[in-house]
Amino acid sequence: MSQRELPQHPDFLWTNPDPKKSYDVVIVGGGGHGLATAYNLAKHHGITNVAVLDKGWLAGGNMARNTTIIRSNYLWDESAAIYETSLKLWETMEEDLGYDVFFSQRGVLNLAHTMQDERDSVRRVEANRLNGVDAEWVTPQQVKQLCPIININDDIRYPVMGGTYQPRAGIAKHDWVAWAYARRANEMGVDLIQNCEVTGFVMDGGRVVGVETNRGRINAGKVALAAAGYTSVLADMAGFRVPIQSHPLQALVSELHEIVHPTVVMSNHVHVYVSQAHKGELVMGAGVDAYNGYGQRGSFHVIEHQMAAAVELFPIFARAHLLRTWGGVVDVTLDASPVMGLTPVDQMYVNCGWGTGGFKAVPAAGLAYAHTIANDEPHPLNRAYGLDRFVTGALIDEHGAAAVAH
Amino acid sequence: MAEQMTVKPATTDAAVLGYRRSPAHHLTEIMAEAGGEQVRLREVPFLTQITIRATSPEAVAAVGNALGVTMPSAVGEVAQGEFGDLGSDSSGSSGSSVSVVWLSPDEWLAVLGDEAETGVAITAVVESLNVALGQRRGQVVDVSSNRTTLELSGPKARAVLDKTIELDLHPREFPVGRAVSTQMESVAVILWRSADDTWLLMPRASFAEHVVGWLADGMREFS
Amino acid sequence: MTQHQNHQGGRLERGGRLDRDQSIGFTIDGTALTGYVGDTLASALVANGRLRVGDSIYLRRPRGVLSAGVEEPNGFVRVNGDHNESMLPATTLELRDGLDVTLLDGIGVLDDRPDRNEYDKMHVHADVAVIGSGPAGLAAAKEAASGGARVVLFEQDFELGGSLLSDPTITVAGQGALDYIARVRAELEAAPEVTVLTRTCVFGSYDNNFLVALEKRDEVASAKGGVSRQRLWHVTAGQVVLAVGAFERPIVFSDNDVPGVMLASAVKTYVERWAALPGRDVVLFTTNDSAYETARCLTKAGATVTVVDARPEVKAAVSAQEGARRAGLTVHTASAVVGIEGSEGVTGAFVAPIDDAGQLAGDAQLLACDLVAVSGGWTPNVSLHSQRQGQLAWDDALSGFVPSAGVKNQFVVGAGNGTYDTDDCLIEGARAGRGAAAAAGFPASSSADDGDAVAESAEVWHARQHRAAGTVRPLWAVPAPDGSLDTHFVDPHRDNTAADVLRATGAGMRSVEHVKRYTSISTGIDQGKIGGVNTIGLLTQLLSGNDAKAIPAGQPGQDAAEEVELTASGQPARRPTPGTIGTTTFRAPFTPVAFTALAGRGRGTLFDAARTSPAHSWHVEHGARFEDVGQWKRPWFYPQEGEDMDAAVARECRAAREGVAFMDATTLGKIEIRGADAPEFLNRIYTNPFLKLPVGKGRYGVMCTVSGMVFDDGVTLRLADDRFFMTTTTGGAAKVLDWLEEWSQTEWPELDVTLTSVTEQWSTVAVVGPRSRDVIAKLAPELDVSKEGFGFMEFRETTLASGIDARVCRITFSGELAYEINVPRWYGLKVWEDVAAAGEEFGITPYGTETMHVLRAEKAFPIVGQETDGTITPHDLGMDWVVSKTKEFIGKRSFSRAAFTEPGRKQLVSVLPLDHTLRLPEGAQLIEPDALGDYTGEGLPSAPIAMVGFVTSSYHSQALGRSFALALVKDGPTRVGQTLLASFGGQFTEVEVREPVLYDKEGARRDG
Amino acid sequence: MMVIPCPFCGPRNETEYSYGGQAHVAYPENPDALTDEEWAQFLFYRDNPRGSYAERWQHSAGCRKWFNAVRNTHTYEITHVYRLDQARPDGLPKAPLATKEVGA
Ligand SMILES: Cc1cc2nc3c(=O)[nH]c(=O)nc-3n(C[C@H](O)[C@H](O)[C@H](O)COP(=O)(O)OP(=O)(O)OC[C@H]3O[C@@H](n4cnc5c(N)ncnc54)[C@H](O)[C@@H]3O)c2cc1C
Ligand SMILES: NC(=O)c1ccc[n+]([C@@H]2O[C@H](COP(=O)([O-])OP(=O)(O)OC[C@H]3O[C@@H](n4cnc5c(N)ncnc54)[C@H](O)[C@@H]3O)[C@@H](O)[C@H]2O)c1
Ligand SMILES: Cc1cc2nc3c(=O)[nH]c(=O)nc-3n(C[C@H](O)[C@H](O)[C@H](O)COP(=O)(O)O)c2cc1C
Ligand SMILES: [Zn+2]
Repeated sequence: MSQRELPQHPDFLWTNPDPKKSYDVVIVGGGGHGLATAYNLAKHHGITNVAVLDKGWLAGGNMARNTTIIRSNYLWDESAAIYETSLKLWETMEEDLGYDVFFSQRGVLNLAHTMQDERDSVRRVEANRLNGVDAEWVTPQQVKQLCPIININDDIRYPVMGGTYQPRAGIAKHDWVAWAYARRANEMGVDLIQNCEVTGFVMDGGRVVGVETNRGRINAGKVALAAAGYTSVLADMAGFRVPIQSHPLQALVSELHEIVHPTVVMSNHVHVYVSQAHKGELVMGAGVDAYNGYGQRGSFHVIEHQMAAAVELFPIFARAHLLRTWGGVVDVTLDASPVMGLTPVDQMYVNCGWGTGGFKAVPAAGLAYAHTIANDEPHPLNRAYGLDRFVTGALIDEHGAAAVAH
Repeated sequence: MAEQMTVKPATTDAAVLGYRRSPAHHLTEIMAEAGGEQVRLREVPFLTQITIRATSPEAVAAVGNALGVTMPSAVGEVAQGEFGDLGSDSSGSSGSSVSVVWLSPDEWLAVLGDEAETGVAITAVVESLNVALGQRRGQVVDVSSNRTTLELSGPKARAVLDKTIELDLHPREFPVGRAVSTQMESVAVILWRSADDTWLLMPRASFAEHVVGWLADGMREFS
Repeated sequence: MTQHQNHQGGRLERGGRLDRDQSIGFTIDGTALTGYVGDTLASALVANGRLRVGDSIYLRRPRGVLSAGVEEPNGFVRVNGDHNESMLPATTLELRDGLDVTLLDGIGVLDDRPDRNEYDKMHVHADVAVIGSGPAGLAAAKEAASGGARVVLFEQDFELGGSLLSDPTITVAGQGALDYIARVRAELEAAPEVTVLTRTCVFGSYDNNFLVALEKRDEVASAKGGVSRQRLWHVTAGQVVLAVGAFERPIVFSDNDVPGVMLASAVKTYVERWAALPGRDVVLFTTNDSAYETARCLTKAGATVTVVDARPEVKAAVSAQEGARRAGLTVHTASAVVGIEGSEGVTGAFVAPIDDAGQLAGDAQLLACDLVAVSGGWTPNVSLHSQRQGQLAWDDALSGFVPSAGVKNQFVVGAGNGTYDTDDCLIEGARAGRGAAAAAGFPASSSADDGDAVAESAEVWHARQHRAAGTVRPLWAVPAPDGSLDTHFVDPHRDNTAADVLRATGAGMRSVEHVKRYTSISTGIDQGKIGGVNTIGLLTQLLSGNDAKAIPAGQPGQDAAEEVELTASGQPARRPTPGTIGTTTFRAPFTPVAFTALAGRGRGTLFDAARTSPAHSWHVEHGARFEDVGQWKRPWFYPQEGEDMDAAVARECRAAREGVAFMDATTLGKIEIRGADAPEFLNRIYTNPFLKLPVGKGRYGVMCTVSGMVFDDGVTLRLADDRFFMTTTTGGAAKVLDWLEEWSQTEWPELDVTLTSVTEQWSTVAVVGPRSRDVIAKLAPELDVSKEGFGFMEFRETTLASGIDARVCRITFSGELAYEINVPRWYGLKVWEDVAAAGEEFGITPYGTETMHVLRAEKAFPIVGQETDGTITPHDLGMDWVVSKTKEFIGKRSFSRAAFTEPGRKQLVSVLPLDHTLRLPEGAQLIEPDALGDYTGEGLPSAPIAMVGFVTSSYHSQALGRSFALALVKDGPTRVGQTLLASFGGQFTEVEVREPVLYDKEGARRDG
Repeated sequence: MMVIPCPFCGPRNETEYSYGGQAHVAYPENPDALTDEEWAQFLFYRDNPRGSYAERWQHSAGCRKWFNAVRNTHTYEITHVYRLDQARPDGLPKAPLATKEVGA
């Protein structure tokens, strides 16, 4: 399909009901994770008396704001397991959900600019391969072949020394993904309730039995948090804490251009990650702002800094124009890995901490989280991701692994 | 402090001083070429620089005394004085003007002339300050070699600085005589306005080239 | 030479802000045309009778210039040059001689040639920043400046005056508009503290009145090096006055995108400012009074005008309409343009009566015309206000979202505030200018001559605003006779129509944000300036009943949530208004900005500092290849004629192990520590004890994070009871200093300890090898270098033969006898050269980081960041000996957690490939020999293969005559002697696990 | 751009500072006396409110001093800065616990 044609969205997506008095499961947060969880509850566990509540417009949080990079080339076994499961689910998503989400397996390049980058990259590639994740180390010349617009010359401060490449990785259209899940979940009986902010929890002893919202109390057999950057605020209401901090993360796009960028390039060392979306806009992520922030906005110098790096690496971008910038609220853990599992409150579950990289996890997280909720016990994929790892110290630290986020 | 390693005597002979190589030495030509009528750049090498740390008012007063100044007490302030006659080797009449820059509530930078010119040996200043500080909390550290001093001057000097320095350099906010630590393109510098059109920048030695690079780049418009 | 056609058939004989003596040639799609200095590309096109621009992006419909400003959704061009500018609206391009453009169909083309122009940045601080130079902005700037405040006036156009340039005949503050502009300009230019920046668009507004603006300097720049083509301004303002005007809205009707449909205010601007007449037979379709000015100026210019006014009658401010009538215009009231004849250009307009509900009330008649000027009302330009979370409220009378609650230290004035009367703009601007100056501490001087009216109550002011605007009858979508909506363009750039909006609501979309994303309205270059409010208006017609209840809250301009009143039938009593829906979010940039302008000069060598040691010039002269370590450029190895890296490293290793070699270790971090509690401080920081370190000696230490992970290491010398000299890794210098400062300041302020970074005070040369003693003896004649006189981990202050004072330490990172000479950095080169000279007779060899790595790896000395990755404890490195069991230190508590006591941790060992020549790639994974199953390395395994560790460092050892590696392996020490498989690049090779130290295990070589 | 008023140097751009997260989290007196859970709380758990937050900043490009600030994490507005030896300003809202108990 050419850049000048986009398939249309389906004629009908979802209904907008008033909330019922009570649901078997109330999911707080209608981002990708909340929606995929609802879908999986219905599909795999037959639980359809489910409401997904969102305080704003559906999937208007980080789901609407991410740079859509999908890959599974994570270092640790636990990460590879969940992200690779996810990638496989991406490969069948359009069929499963009956919606063209523009999943494009155009490959992702993670560039190395120092010798330590190179070591970390090779280590990750080798681990990936043994974990069944397609990955390879590529030389600067191969980088150039994969992405001819990259400058691999020595005239930049940190020349490209090679990179890792995952051919099956890629991008998808974020909103369409959310809507695809929403539509199917809605079809199967899930209520999607927007403009419905959870303001408190109703407890019975140590157990949650409902939520208070700006649209009244809603009783719930189980409550599942899927509120990304807002999880702390909700957990606070429920009387426990989660080990995350919420930070602004910005992204930006250019106007539409004829396609010049065939793949996805990430360079952690100089803080660039960029792809060209199907319509032709360059989609770029900036760095995380250091401070905590729920403002959905960050500081402009972060963007300027990254532009310098972008134009160094991609001289062809010189006269592309910044068209729009925005920010999300990312839920960052100390080990750059998520938290998914049970909570100190009975029948309440948490899924958060995906930080700068949880879009790609949507399908698998939905699968595992639904399992966790339905069975009151983690799925094998998220067993390692419980809150207990912070007590035992068995972190899954993805920082050291060339620190590739997103 | 019986165990203290003894400091070398307060003399450094001229031949030895001749071995020094200033951090921006290799950039002399670049700096000269970048300059013109509107703005000029040069290195002021080998200034004696001593970091002074002190917390108690007594300690602060004592080090001030030793330097012959009242130590500045607020951001931007620089105290001026004369430090001298500390029995240098032959002439006995050595002395140097000293400026003390406020860096933090418990940190100052004392800046004196090049010991080769003033005859005031770095070690002598350090020693006298150490004596003044005594056992009190604080520290006296020779950092002469740690930074260098770049002087940007001329009617367009401020315009050049405005390209990289985020602070307000308007005379209302940054009058002559003010010095602060800040950054230039993420390199830490002490920025000191020594005259209307003259600014001193003190980056750490290995960053001198980067700072010169930015300044020279900013100067081209005016050369 | 190109022959430029000097037709300019649409150019009026008189008038316009043009320099008619300066005809300039330009080329569009290869056709040479002319215009004048003062034109924009768009005005020159209009003057040349060319309204038609490129086709639309998806539907490929012919399109024409719609506007005269930054909101243009159709007229995009590529500007050709030594680097083509991908995509710019013709309406914002100042015409210059030789301009060469290509029309685009809504999509840009990037140029892969390097852009050799320069782009720089400037920081400016203002007491008052005024954005926009229409009447409101000029009045504000003038008043603000009068008391001596530092004022910066920003205008994106190349001329000051804003809409006054399109109204040159009106009287402003008692003078002609153009004279007024000239007077204020002169006054501002004369004021010493005022900066006037034209061609400078403020595109971002951030916290604390931090503005970012882009100045286009190409038109003024000479060819001189160092003069940037564009400049990014970083503005910190005490007070901000937003005087940014308003945008006129198109009207959504069938075929409203045909070339020749143009905004009425744009038509006026082309005629008045540029003396360019876009059409001679004009149908002017309006919903409000403002377009009558266009009618007036068109008639004056000799065009015939038929007005189609949606309003049944015009109650207020009818003078313009009356005037128009008197001028002999036909005015159709209660009517609408319902369609267009023509596709490549307008040839006629279908006009039909409409009823109170906006439905067709009769047959359409065709009026022949060549231009349809439209005015659907005005939208205050609230982007910058809203970027700061400034609030908006829908104003029904003005039919627009207007700033309500303000932003701290900001004023919104003029049309941007919904104030549409010029005199009122002046008053509002002047007041804001004075208010801002006063707030900034520079009250305006007394005389205010721009009609600073007596204070008015808010209500009176509000009433004035509305009077000035006249009445507006919003028409969100004009029905077509055939009922279709699919050529009713809402967002022409994105090719979205009313039908698309209808589909979106039909699909269940209730939020304007969803509609935006379902359709892509407002996501183009104009970012909704053209279609945003019309979309919202349409939604008020499409969403009713229960739909309105499901509209999510929280959008800018959305009414505070109110209980929706229900009628008996359960339907909400009131129809939704645009305020029920709110706008999409306004984001920076207000207008697009080239990436390279944001990159600025921070590229190439200026991208990041390259730090070098004082001996750098020597390294370069001696052929060193360099490695980036953090920001440092460190010599990596020194190849000689004909040598590759392996050969060079082998030679350097041999020298260090068999003779003498030297390395520049200047980059190590260094910190001076003083205080009575310094020993206690270090004792808490390091995992090993430091209380009893004797003066004159050094000790290696490891520091951990609170969670027990190795964080840095290095040797610390005790200079005196209360003075220490700490060294850190090269990459760790800054973070270690920060770490120590943090603990000292925030946790242990009671400890008497003071820290000063002296990384750059000292230059360090490591002299290594069995013959190093001889070299040191020559260099430092006063020093007793004997084994007994100068023990391992001791240091001495001495005077070198050169007379330079030095601190010499006996430290080794290679296992060999070795010394480190520290001198003040400015002696660094001299001492380095002296070492080279002194060592010459012993064959001293310079070596770089690669050799250093080989030597230390043979001794299993870990490198933080290579053998560690933030998950490794000292125990994992086999360094239990460095972890005190008795004292408290940072991280200690973490070691007793389950994950640290259970087996299965990765620990440091060495691994030897059975093939002695094979150097494993660093990063290779290690697996059990039987873990492969049937996996051959082809493709990927079907199930995960368990890994037990990985290679951290791998080299060829000259000393061992074979390859070797260090690795972190699960329960490594218990596996010594086992064989594992190393996996890399689809290959597997057997390796033997060994204890980490492979060379001189007894440490016999350390003392020479 | 956040402009942060250093208690010692006055207002400077945020680019001159480094962020230190939640303020008033003391290193435990006696880490060994803590359970693993308590130690984990200290290591990994910090408040993360949307609204007023007492946090630490270091003026790293200036005086290098750490200090505390109260900032609204939603509006980014800084309402207080104070030295480490000064007490946290009174009257700051604690994050609400909206939990409701219903009768068993
Ligand atoms: C700029 C940016 C770039 C990114 N790039 C990538 C990338 O390239 N690849 C990748 O994999 N990931 C990326 N991410 C991360 C990814 O977007 C997130 O990890 C992921 O979207 C989070 O899950 P979610 O979709 O469920 O969260 P969200 O979409 O944020 O959903 C949470 C929802 O909870 C709702 N909510 C919050 N509080 C309440 C309440 N009290 N009551 C009711 N509802 C509530 C919110 O309104 C929101 O809709 C990026 C993120 C950002 C911000
Ligand atoms: N009758 C009506 O309904 C109506 C409607 C709108 C405007 N008007 C007339 O327009 C005038 C409004 O005066 P005004 O001063 O408020 O606005 P203006 O339109 O005259 O001036 C605004 C100026 O701001 C500039 N600008 C906008 N955004 C900018 C940015 N981000 N950076 C730099 N420059 C920017 C524009 O280029 C323009 O020159 C009055 O004369 C009024 O009568 C009338
Ligand atoms: C992958 C991706 C592509 C986008 N492309 C565009 C685009 O072409 N044009 C545009 O205006 N915005 C684009 N956006 C940004 C959205 O308009 C919007 O800024 C973002 O969803 C955040 O919402 P907010 O700005 O309304 O807060 C894109 C966003 C994403 C995540
Ligand atoms: Zn400070």
